Amino acid sequence: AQDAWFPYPAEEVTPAFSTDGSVAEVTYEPLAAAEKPWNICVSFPHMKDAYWLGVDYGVVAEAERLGVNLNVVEAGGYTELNTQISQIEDCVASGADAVIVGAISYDGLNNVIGEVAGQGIPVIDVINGVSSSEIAAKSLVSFHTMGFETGKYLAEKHPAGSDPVTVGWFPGPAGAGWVEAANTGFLAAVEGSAVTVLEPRYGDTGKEAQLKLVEDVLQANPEIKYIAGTAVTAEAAQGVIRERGLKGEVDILAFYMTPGVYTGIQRGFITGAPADSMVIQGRIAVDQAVRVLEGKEYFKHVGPKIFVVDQDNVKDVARENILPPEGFSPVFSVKK
Amino acid sequence: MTSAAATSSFPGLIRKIFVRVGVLPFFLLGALVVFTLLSPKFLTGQNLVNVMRQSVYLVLVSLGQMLVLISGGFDLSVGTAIALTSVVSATAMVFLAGIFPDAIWLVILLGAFAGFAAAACVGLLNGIGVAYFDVSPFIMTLGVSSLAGGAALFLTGGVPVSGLPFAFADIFGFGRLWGVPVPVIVAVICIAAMWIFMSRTALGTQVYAVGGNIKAAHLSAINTKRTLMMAYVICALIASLTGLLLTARVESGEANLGGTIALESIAACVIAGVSLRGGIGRVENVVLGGFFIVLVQNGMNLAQISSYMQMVLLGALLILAVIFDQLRYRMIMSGS
Amino acid sequence: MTSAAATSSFPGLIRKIFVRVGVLPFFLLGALVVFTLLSPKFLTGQNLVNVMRQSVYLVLVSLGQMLVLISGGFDLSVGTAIALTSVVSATAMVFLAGIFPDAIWLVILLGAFAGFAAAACVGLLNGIGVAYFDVSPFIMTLGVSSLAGGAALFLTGGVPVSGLPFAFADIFGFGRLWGVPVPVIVAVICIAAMWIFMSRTALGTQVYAVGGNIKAAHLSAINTKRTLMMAYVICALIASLTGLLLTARVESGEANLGGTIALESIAACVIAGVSLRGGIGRVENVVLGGFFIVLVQNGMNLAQISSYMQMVLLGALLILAVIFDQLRYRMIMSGS
Amino acid sequence: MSKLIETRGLTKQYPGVLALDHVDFDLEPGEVHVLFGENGAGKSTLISMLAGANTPSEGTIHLDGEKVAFDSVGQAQAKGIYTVFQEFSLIPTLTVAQNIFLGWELRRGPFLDHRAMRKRARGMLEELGFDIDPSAIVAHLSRAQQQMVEITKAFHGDLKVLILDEPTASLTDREVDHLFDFVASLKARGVGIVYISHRIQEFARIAERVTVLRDGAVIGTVAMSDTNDDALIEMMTGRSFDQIYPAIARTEGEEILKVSGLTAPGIKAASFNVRRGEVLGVAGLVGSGKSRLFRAVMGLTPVLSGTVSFQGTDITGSATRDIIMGGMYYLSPDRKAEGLDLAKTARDNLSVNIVAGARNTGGSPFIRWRGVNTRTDEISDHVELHPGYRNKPVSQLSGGNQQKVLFGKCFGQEADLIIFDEPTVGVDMGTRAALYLLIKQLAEAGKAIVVISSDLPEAMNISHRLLVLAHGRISAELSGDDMTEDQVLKYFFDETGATQ
Ligand SMILES: Nc1ncnc2c1ncn2[C@@H]1O[C@H](COP(=O)(O)OP(=O)(O)OP(=O)(O)O)[C@@H](O)[C@H]1O
Ligand SMILES: Nc1ncnc2c1ncn2[C@@H]1O[C@H](COP(=O)(O)OP(=O)(O)OP(=O)(O)O)[C@@H](O)[C@H]1O
Ligand SMILES: [Mg+2]
Ligand SMILES: [Mg+2]
Repeated sequence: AQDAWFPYPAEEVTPAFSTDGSVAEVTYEPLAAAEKPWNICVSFPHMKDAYWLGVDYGVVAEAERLGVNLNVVEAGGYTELNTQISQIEDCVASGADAVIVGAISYDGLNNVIGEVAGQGIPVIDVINGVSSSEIAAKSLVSFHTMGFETGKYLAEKHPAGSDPVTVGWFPGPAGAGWVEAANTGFLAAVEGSAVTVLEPRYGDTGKEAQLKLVEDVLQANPEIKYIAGTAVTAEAAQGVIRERGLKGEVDILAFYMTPGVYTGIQRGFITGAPADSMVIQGRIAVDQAVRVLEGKEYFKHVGPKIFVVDQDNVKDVARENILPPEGFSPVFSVKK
Repeated sequence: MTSAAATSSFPGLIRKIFVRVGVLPFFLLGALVVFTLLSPKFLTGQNLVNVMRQSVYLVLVSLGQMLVLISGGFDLSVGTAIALTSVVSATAMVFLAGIFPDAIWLVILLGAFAGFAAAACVGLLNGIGVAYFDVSPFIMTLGVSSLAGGAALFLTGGVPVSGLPFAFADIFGFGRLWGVPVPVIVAVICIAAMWIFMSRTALGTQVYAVGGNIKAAHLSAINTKRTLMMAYVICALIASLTGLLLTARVESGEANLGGTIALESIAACVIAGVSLRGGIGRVENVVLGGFFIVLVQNGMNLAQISSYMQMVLLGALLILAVIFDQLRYRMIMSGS
Repeated sequence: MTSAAATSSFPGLIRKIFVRVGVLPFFLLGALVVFTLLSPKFLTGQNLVNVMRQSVYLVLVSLGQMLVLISGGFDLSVGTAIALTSVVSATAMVFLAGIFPDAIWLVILLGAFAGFAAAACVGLLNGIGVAYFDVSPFIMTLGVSSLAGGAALFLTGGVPVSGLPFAFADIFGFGRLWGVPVPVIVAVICIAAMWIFMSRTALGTQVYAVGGNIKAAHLSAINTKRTLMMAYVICALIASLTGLLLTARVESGEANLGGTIALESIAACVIAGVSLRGGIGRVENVVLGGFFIVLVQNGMNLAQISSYMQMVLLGALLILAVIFDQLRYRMIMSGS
Repeated sequence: MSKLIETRGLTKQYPGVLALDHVDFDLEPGEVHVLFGENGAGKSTLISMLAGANTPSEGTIHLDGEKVAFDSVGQAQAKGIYTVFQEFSLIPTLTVAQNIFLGWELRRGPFLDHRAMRKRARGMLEELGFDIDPSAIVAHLSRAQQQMVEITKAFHGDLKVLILDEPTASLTDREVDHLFDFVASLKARGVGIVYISHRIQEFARIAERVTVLRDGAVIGTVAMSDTNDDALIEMMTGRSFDQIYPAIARTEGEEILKVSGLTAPGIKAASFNVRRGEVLGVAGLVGSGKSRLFRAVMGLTPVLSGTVSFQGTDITGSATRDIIMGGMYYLSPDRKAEGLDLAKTARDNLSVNIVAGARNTGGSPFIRWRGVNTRTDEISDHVELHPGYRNKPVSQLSGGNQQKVLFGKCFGQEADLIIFDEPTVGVDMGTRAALYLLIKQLAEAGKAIVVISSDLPEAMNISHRLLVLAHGRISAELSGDDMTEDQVLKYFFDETGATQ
């Protein structure tokens, strides 16, 4: 059952690679197996949290299913753009047939992607998105959309006219592309509703950093009704809320999904979070890579359908599609 | 060297106090006033308790850092010691909780020991390298921190270790004794112990001596190697204790706790007048130093100062603090 | 003190070489052999050029860092100087390109100058603080780096600056001259200049003298303040140059370039035998040191070593390198 | 078995240097046994092994007839052997009291008893006649004062053997007298004392026996009663000296330095002048302000009032660097703290003044090292620094040789007025004679020379005029026939300064 993730509800963007293209509902069907064991290289910003672990699980599982070789490298953090470039170059040097990139920077990789693509090596853009036009395919849902979905969830609960609510907003580390995207998305969604958002509190996605931010914001604005932000923020906030006996008065939202958030929702501490099925994004990316290499036709720009997980539907969602399985520890290479 | 001009402007009394107790008290006072004006929420009992609790972690680590700095060294691996403690103790507790589900206290105790043991190894490594192989403390602790950090990530694959005994988090994370948060109590005890150690025991004096001039200390029949060892091990153990408190605080074992605390703790020490050349430093000032940094961060958060601006201000403050400290030093030298 | 036992095992010749040139060449050789065995792709012309280009950035920054270290200081703000240069020059170029769309070279030149100017300010701040206010270099550069980092984020609001002139990226990022990557050429020139400066000019000698014993230098009619100033400014300018090359490489102005390069560059210097106490260090060794670190990273990527393992190995290597350097030092002392 | 300490074939091999060559040495209870020899002869090396600070390459040490092998100072102290080290064993960042009790702190219960330690420390300092505040930070003391602390530190109850390595190098007669009284009382208690000094005139006062070292080997051991200075010097150097103080011809040149009413930290209303072609001596007790007076002149400490004019131009309160470039050079008394870069070679240290010393950097921006090296060699020859030492890290040179390097630095700068502050601290007879000759040459070549010295004979014998300081003011300016020992001493203790 573990492998039967497809068919999976997805959304295709046309024209491909456009930021404001039209979105069409599709169902994604991957190949049964690869023709030959291609060497695929995957570059991640880092492998320090459950989110990228999920993507890792996705690419690894799919590689095993399709029967291709996989090598995963990670740059060590969102400040390591230069390292990521070097690692991608090293991937190519070590003979990769295709490269899957979870980009640290939206523009910063265009150059190296151009170089790699120039050598006839397809580059697949996963999760974070890049502005380069020379990539072969995108498997992602924009964090803009994630932020937007989160905001929409609130806006629908508190439409214009209903009594106003204040939201503490913690988008994540300043300067990271995905953070800015989610930030704009979220703010756009609550625009015009009864929701007022406080000054965004940027901060490292380390738990103690987020913890401090949450505490201070609660201190400064006791009137807060919601805490929305990164998954780490949500995980950290649970304790504070419980400590201060605010459970029920202050609700928590995350704009992406992690195991911590998932259990938080199950235990009723966290109201909800949109699931971008990062596992599936990873799987699709690998499948796309193989299709490109084998000249089969494929969706150029596609991503799993986003849906918000909350108390009501948490029991019916297939966990292995939106999160890494319990006890999965990162795999850096798959050899056939 | 000294500039009588620069000093004569102060009215005598202020100046006396300034020369005696240093610049930090003034800065603290200033910070209190400014932030009280900027945010009504700042000077509330609740928030001050809040700041106290937040500052515990930096203050504790700074105490250990101070010890190493005074011994003429440097410890960049405190952050890693925290992370390692967190994952090791958490893993141990979760594992043990499975075996003795009803001996919670035993579980917590053993888990804590596991964490201390792991951190002690880090300290021992540092100590051996610095004391017996004369490796530059900078490179030694940097290397060890990269080494141990890798190990910590191995253990967890970046996924937080959740499912700790509730009692642990409830008591050491959020618990209170006579209305005082438990972490604060722990910190106070450590501070007192450290103060006695540094100023009332021969071992403490030896640390100062080794840092002041290691050759002379050797000629004065001091076991310099053992003293250095001790400094690094104690530092690691204090960091480990901090790691436990943080783990309880965030209710999970995290491999990326304490990311920036190494630099922060050194900063706290230096603005508190600890010399990076070794031999000079006082416990009470270091406590103030750590507290000051956290207080300012908290105040700026409450005053809704944008995160970017906060970086700028914090940087400027650090520099100012040290510049004033220099002026003070010159006053003392010029014998006023 | 010295352990004849530890040394007698080496055959005489090797030992002589070891004592003369130090441990790095051996480590490089070892790395080459090991990685060649581990990965057939490693010892290919393409990959070596690849490594060269990748190492340029660390090597350059290390040169500047060396200057400051020799002067008895410390520069933690090189990373920020890089980031600041990147956003300032990028912003300037984009802006100017709008005004003089067809004077691309002018645009690039002015943009570069803007970047240099910004970095120069960082260097001046550091220099003034250290030289004229006797602020500890550690805290001064740490403060400045936080300050300038905030400013850089301000400028861009965290969003990368894109739309640079193509010529800029094409030439300085990925261009080649006589088959040699332009960045490499730039680096070679800098290295040569630095070598001459340190070993053939009075200013260079003054830097050594100030780092060796600043009071003695003062009594030898050396303008210690000016010398320190110079060291920090030059360091910042070299970092700035690196920032430009990186900006060209990533084709956009990024506020979080060079996150960890400060520590890395210090590490490169220390394993190259630069003393953190000041006064000692050689250009040629520092170049080897930087190159070595990058080479190992590249080799490990090609050998597909899991990135957690990489952290562990790199840490161990750093320590080993310095331990061997100590053994060497003792051999010299024991007169062999 | 009446021998307290006995060494057999003690040998120490350093890289390229045989510092000690099969030395047989013995010490009897209640005697003062002097080690005498040129700089680098191996005196400190020998005692460092008795003290446990250093381990022999060959040979054995016997204490009360039983063989001992110390691998730490602690072990030696446990056997009652305490040492006053030539290069000091003080922690600059700690207080005097903390330094004195380092390693044997007084406790009340489990905790340190700081008050008691300060009290005891004050007692010990007074007993030795050193007036130093026990709670002062050592780094703020002058070298002489640090010397006193180092001495005090060595006096423990269980003292059995006391080793003194050049304890009087920067002390004045007053402190020396106190020290010798104390040494006498120790002798009476049967303590054995190894004494190292270059001040030969001291030996007759305290020593029973003298062992002369040359190039690490024992030349001979003689009883003080049946030898004399000349004989000892001849043993030490292999040649004989008639007179180590040269007669310096006095050519009254024009006034080059004029100081009037100078008041500065520790200095009250000092007025004097220096002329080309003359040597001005400056004498005074420790702490009398000898150094501080000229530190103020050099702009190292602020001038509170008064004027300093050099070669006609007023340089009051201008930057040290400009003063040096103007042609005045100050030779620091403290070679470790502000004299030398110990990690570098002697050559590097000398080059700094030639290359970087701004005066010589005119013209091409590039250094021609060949030229610089020949210059450093010339200077090294001048100061008789053995070629073997020139490319060694200064930290590996013997104390006296380090002093020679320091002395050499002033030849890098082309100075017109050179201020030597304690120029011959720890320098052996032969070398001192050579250094005095250099001073003679400089003076007779029309340069102006100031010699600050705690060594009264030196101050009197090589100077044409002598300033005597007491309590930070100039208590007398003597010249010609008034420059007699008791005259000077009278003004040493001149109390007028103290009374206001
Ligand atoms: N750590 C060392 N490494 C190498 N050589 C050394 C070291 N210490 C001393 N030496 C050498 O050993 C020899 C003896 O030095 P030592 O200090 O014993 O001379 P000394 O008799 O004390 O001279 P001085 O009267 O100047 O103090 C000298 O040649 C010196 O250069
Ligand atoms: N290099 C120095 N640094 C700091 N203080 C100094 C220095 N030299 C002298 N002093 C101060 O001067 C006092 C005694 O030294 P000073 O030079 O004033 O008189 P002096 O007669 O030269 O005594 P000494 O023989 O100790 O040099 C000491 O108390 C010390 O505080
Ligand atoms: Mg000696
Ligand atoms: Mg003096």
